[in-house]
Amino acid sequence: MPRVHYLNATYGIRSWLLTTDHKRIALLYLAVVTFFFTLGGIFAAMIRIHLLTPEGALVSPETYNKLFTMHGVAMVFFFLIPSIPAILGNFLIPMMIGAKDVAFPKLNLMSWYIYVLGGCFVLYSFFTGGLDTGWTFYTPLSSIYSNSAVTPAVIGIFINGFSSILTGVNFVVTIHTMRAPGMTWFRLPLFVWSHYATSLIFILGTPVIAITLLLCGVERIFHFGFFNPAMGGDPILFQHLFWFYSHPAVYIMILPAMGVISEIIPTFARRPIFGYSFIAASSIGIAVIGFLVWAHHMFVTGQATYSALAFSFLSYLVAIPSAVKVFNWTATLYKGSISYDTPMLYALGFIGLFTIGGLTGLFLACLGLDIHIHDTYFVIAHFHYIMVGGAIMGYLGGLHFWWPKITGRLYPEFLARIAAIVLFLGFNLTFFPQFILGYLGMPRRYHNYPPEFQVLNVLSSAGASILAIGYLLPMIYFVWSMRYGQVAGPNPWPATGLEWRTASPPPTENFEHTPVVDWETYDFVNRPDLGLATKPAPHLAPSHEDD
Amino acid sequence: MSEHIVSPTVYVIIFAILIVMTATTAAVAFVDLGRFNIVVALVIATFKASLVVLFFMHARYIPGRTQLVIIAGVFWLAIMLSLTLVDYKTRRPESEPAPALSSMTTPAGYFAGS
Amino acid sequence: MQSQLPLYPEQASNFAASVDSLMYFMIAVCLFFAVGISIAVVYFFFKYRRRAPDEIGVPIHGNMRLEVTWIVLPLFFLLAMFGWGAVVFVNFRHMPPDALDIYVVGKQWMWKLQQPNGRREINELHIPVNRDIKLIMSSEDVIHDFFVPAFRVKMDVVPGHYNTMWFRATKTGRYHFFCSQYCGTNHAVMGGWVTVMEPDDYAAWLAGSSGTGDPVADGEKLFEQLACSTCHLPDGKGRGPSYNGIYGSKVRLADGTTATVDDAYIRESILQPNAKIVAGFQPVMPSFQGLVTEDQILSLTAYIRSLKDQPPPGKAEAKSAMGNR
Amino acid sequence: MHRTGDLFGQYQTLEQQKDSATLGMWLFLVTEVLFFGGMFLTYTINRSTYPIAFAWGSNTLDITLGTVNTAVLILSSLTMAMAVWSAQTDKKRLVTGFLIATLILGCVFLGIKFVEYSQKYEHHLIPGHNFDLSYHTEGPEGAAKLQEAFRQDPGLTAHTQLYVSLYFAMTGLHALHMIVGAGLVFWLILQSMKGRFSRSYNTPVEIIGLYWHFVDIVWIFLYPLLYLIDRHLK
Repeated sequence: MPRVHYLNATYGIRSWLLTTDHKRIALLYLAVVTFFFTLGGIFAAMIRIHLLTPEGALVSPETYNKLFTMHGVAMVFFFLIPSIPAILGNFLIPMMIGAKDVAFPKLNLMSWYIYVLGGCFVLYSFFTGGLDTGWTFYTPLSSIYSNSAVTPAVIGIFINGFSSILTGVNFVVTIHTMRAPGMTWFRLPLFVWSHYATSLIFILGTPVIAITLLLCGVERIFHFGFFNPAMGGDPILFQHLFWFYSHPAVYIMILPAMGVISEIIPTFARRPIFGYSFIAASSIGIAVIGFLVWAHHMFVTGQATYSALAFSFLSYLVAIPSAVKVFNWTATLYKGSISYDTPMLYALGFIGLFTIGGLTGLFLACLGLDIHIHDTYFVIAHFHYIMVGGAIMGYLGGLHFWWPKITGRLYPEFLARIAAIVLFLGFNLTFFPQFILGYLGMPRRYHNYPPEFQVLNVLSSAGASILAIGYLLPMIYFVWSMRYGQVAGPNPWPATGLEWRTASPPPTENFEHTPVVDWETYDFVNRPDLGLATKPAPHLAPSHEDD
Repeated sequence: MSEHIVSPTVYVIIFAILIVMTATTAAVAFVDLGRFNIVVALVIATFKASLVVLFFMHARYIPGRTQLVIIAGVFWLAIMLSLTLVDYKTRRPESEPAPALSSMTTPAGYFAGS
Repeated sequence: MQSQLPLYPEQASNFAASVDSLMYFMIAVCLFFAVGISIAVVYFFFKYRRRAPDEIGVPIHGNMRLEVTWIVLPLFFLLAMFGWGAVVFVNFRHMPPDALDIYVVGKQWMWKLQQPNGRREINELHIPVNRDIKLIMSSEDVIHDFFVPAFRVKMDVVPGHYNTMWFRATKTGRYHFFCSQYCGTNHAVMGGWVTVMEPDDYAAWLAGSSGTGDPVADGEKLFEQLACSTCHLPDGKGRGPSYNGIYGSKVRLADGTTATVDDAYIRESILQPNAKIVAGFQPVMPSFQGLVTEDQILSLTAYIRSLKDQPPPGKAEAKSAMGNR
Repeated sequence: MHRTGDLFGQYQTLEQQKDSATLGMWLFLVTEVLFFGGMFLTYTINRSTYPIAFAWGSNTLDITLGTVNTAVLILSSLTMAMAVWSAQTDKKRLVTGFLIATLILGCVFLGIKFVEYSQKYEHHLIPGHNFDLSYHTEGPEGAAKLQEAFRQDPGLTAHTQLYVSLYFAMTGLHALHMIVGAGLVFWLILQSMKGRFSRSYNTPVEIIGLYWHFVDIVWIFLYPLLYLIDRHLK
C-alpha cells in the first residue's frame, strides 16, 4: 500500500466533514446511504413478517401502512437514487476521466450536507408520527386526509432533491470540461456514459418532483386547493407531475447499475465490450425516451384512451435500448476469458434478474393487461426485480469490484461468492411468488388478505429471510476486510480503466501527473502494462478473426 | 481568452425594445381578441424572453454545447406541458357529472357525514 | 375453488378470457427471450471459463448486422404486444349502449352501490349474469379503485371525476372485489363481494330482501356488510363506541347529558347518527336512512342486544389481566 | 485543493474554469425552468378548466403596479448586463456602481410586490374563510357582472381562490428567487469593492448575472399570465 493516500492524508473529524475530496465525499455518502438501506431493510423485514398470516401477524393497520410507506421513502429517495451515483459515481468519475476532482468540489460537499439535512427531516417525520401516504404521496390522501407527519417528509424530500440536482450538474460539467488529454468521448468508460445519462435525468426531472411536493406541502399548510377536488383542484394533475419525475427516476436507479455492469463484464471476460457505441447511445436513449412514458402509471385513472395509447406505445419503445444493452452484454461473454470472481457473479445475476424485471415491465405497459395487474403484487414484483435485482445487484457488484480501489484491500473471495449466490436465490424466492399473487388479484398495500393467498405470501417471506442473510454477509466482511483484508495493489483484476492506473487507495489528487490517454477503452491486447498475454488464447481463436 | 463583449449600445437598444413590448402587451390585453389574447400575450412574452437570453445572457455568443443545454430545457418543458395536455384535451365528454350520481352525493342526500 | 395453488383467478367475465390469452402470448414471447438469453449466458459462462491466469479473450468489438437484428426483431414483437393490448383496452373503455347502470361511491373505507331502481347496498353488489353492466363511479374523499380479479377489470374511483367501466359476468357465483388504490388506514378491508345471479333470481332479489329468519344472525351479518364493524370495534378504540355490553346501559353524551341505550336510541343512532353523540367520539357516522329497511334495523338491534352480556371495553382489559377471559 | 491566484486546484486553466462555471450555471437554470415548469403546468390545467374564474381573478390585480414592476425588473437586467460589460472591459468602479443599481432596483421590485400583497390582504383576496369576491364590484353594474359570472361558473368563489393561490405561489416563489438573487448581488458588491473583478477574472459577475436575467425571464412570463387575462372585461 502507498504510504500516503487519500484516507490518511489528513486526520480528524474536521478533515472529513469539511473535505472537498470527491473520494472522501463518496465515503461520507456510503455511511449515510448504508444507514438508510438498513432502516429500509428493517421496515421491509417487518412487512414480510406481518404478511405471514392472512389477518396480519405483527402490527396494526396504521402501523403497517406506515411501514410500507417509510420502506418506500427510505429506499427510493435516500438509498436507490443516491446509492450508485453519489458513492461509486463520485468516487470514480473524476478518476476514470483523469481529473483531480469534480468540477465543483465545494458544491459536491454541499450536496452531501443537503442530502443529510433532507434525511433529518424525513427521519423526524418517521419518528414523530410516521408517514402513511405511500411513497407516491397521492393527493388528496397526502394533502388533506392523512393524519401522519406528511409535511416534514415532503420538505425532506424537497430538500433532498437539490442534492440530486447539484450532483447531476456537477457530473455533467465534470464530464464535459475535466477530461484528461486524449480522453475523447468515445474512450469514456461506459460507466461514465451511464452517469452522464443519469445526470441528465437529475437535472431535467428532479426539479419537477421538488415543486410537486412543495405544492403538496403548501396545500397541507395553507389549504390551497390545487389538488383538492372539493376546491376545484384535480388530484390527477398531481399524478402527472409526480410521475413526470418518478418514472424517469426509475432510470436514475437502474442506469448507473447498468454502467457498473458494463465495466465488470469486459474486465472479467478480458475482452472489449461488444457494441460500445450502442451501449453508450442506449444510455442516452433511455434517459430521453424515459421522459415520454410517465402516464403509463395512470392507465386506470380514467385517462383518455388516445393518451393511453400514445403512452403505451412510447413505453414499448423504451424497452428497445434496455434490450440492446442486455444483448450486447451477453455477446461480450462470447469468446471471452471468463473468471468466476464475485463481481462477475453479480453481473451475471444482474443480467438474469434485470431481464425478468424488464420483460415484466412490458406486461404493465400493455394496456389490456394493465387493467388487471395494475396496483397488484405483480407491480411490486416487477419493480423489485428492477430495483433490487437490478440496482442493488449492480451496486453490490460495483462495491466488490472497486472495493480494492477504495480501501486498498481485498474482501474475502469465498465468502463473497457465497453471499452473491445466497442473494440471488433469496431474491427469486422472495419476489417470484409475488408475480403470481398479483395475477391472482392481490392488491398492493394490503395489511391483510384473503386466506387463499397465504401460501405464496409465506414463500415470499421465507425468501426474504434468506435475502436478509445475503445482505448481512457483505456488511460484515467489508468491515472486516478494511483492517484484515489482503493488500490489493493498484490493479488486482487487472482492469483497463484509468482508475486502475494509480495507487490503491489513490492519493488525494488521484494521479501523480495528469495522465495522457493513448489507448482505447476495454482494450486488453495493446496493454503490456497489465501483465497479461498479448494474444488471445489459442483455444479461443485458432484462426485469427476480427471484425 | 476569446470572449465576446457586447457593446452597451446593443444592451440599451434591447432594453428599449423590451420596454416597448411590455407596453404593447399591456395595451393589447384591453382589446377583446377572444382566444387570441392569450396567443398574443405569449408570443410577445416569448419574444421578450428570447431577447434577454440571446443578448443579456450572451446565448448568441456561447458554445453550441451550452446552446443545446438551453434548447433541451425548453424542449423538456414542452414535453411536460404537451403530453399532459394530450390527456386533458382528449378526455371524453362522458366524464361529465352523471345526474343520478350527483343527486346521490348532494349534501341533502343521505351521506351528510363527510 | 380451483386447486390449492391456482395460477390465475376464475374466469367470470367477457374480459377474462381475452386478458388471459393476451397474458399467455406475453409470457410466451418473454420466455422466448428470457430463456434464450439465459441459455447463452450459462453456456458462455462455462464454455469460455478462464483456463490460464494471464489469458485474454478475443477482441471482437461488435457486429453491425447483429445490432440491427436485435433492435428490429424485438420491435416487431413489441408492436404486436402493443396492438393486442390496445384492442383489449379500447374494448374495455368503449361503453356498450344498453348496459345496466350501477352507481358506485367510494368512501373511506366502504363502497356504496346503487341499483338502477334505487336499491342501495354496501360492500355488496348483486348483478344478473350475461348482461352488460356499467359502473359509474366517484369518490367522496380520496382516490379508491374498484377491482374485480375474476372479471379482470379495475378502474380508479377519483374524487371530482366520474369514471366508468363495464363488464359482462359470464358465470354465476360470488366473487371478491377489492379497493386497489391505497386509500388510508383500512384500505385492505375496503372490499366485498359481487354476487352474480340468474336474471330471475336477480329480479327477485331486487324486489325484496332475503334473510335467514334469525334476527341476531341477520344482524351480525348486516353489521359486517354495512361496514359498521370498521368503526365500532369491540375494544372501543375505533371511531365509534363499542357495542359490547352497551345495551341497556346509560351512556354519557357529548353535550353532558346521559341517555339509555334502548331500541329507540339505537334506531335513532342508525338513522340520525349525529343527534346524540356519545362523549369522546366525533360526529362522523353517515346516516343510514333509506339504506336499511325497518326489518334490518330490528335485526341490528337484536344483534346489539345479544352483546349486552359481553364485557364493555374498559372492564374487558381489567378482566383479561386477571386471566378471566 | 490548492488555489493559485484565481485558479482553483482542480482545473488546469482559467479558461477551463470559466467554461465549467458557465456551463454549470446554465444547467442549473435548466433545472429552474422545469422547477417553475411544474407550476406553469398547474396553471395551464386550471386556467383551461376555469377560464371565467381566472379572468375574474386576474381583474382583481393592480395592472399599474404589475406593469411598473415589469419595467423595473427589465431595467435591473440592463444594469446587470452593464455590470458584466464593465467587468469585461476592466472598468472596476463602474462594476460596483451598476451592481448597486441592480440591487436597488431589485429591492424596489420586492417593495412593490409587498405593497401588492398587503393590498390583497385588505381586499379580502387571501384564500380562506374571509375570501370575498365582491370587493371589485363597484355599483350595480359590477354586481350584475359578478352575478353573470356566478351563473356561468357556480363554483366561482372556490375557483377564483385557485387562481389567487396560484398567484401567491408563483409570485411568492419568484420573489424568493429575487431575494436569493439580491443576496448574491450584495456579495458581488462586497467583492467588487475589493476590486476583485477584472478582464481576466469576472466569472462570478457573469454567472450571477445569468441567474438574475433568468429570474427576469420568469417574470416576463408571469406578468401576462397573471395580470393580463381578459382585461377588457372591466
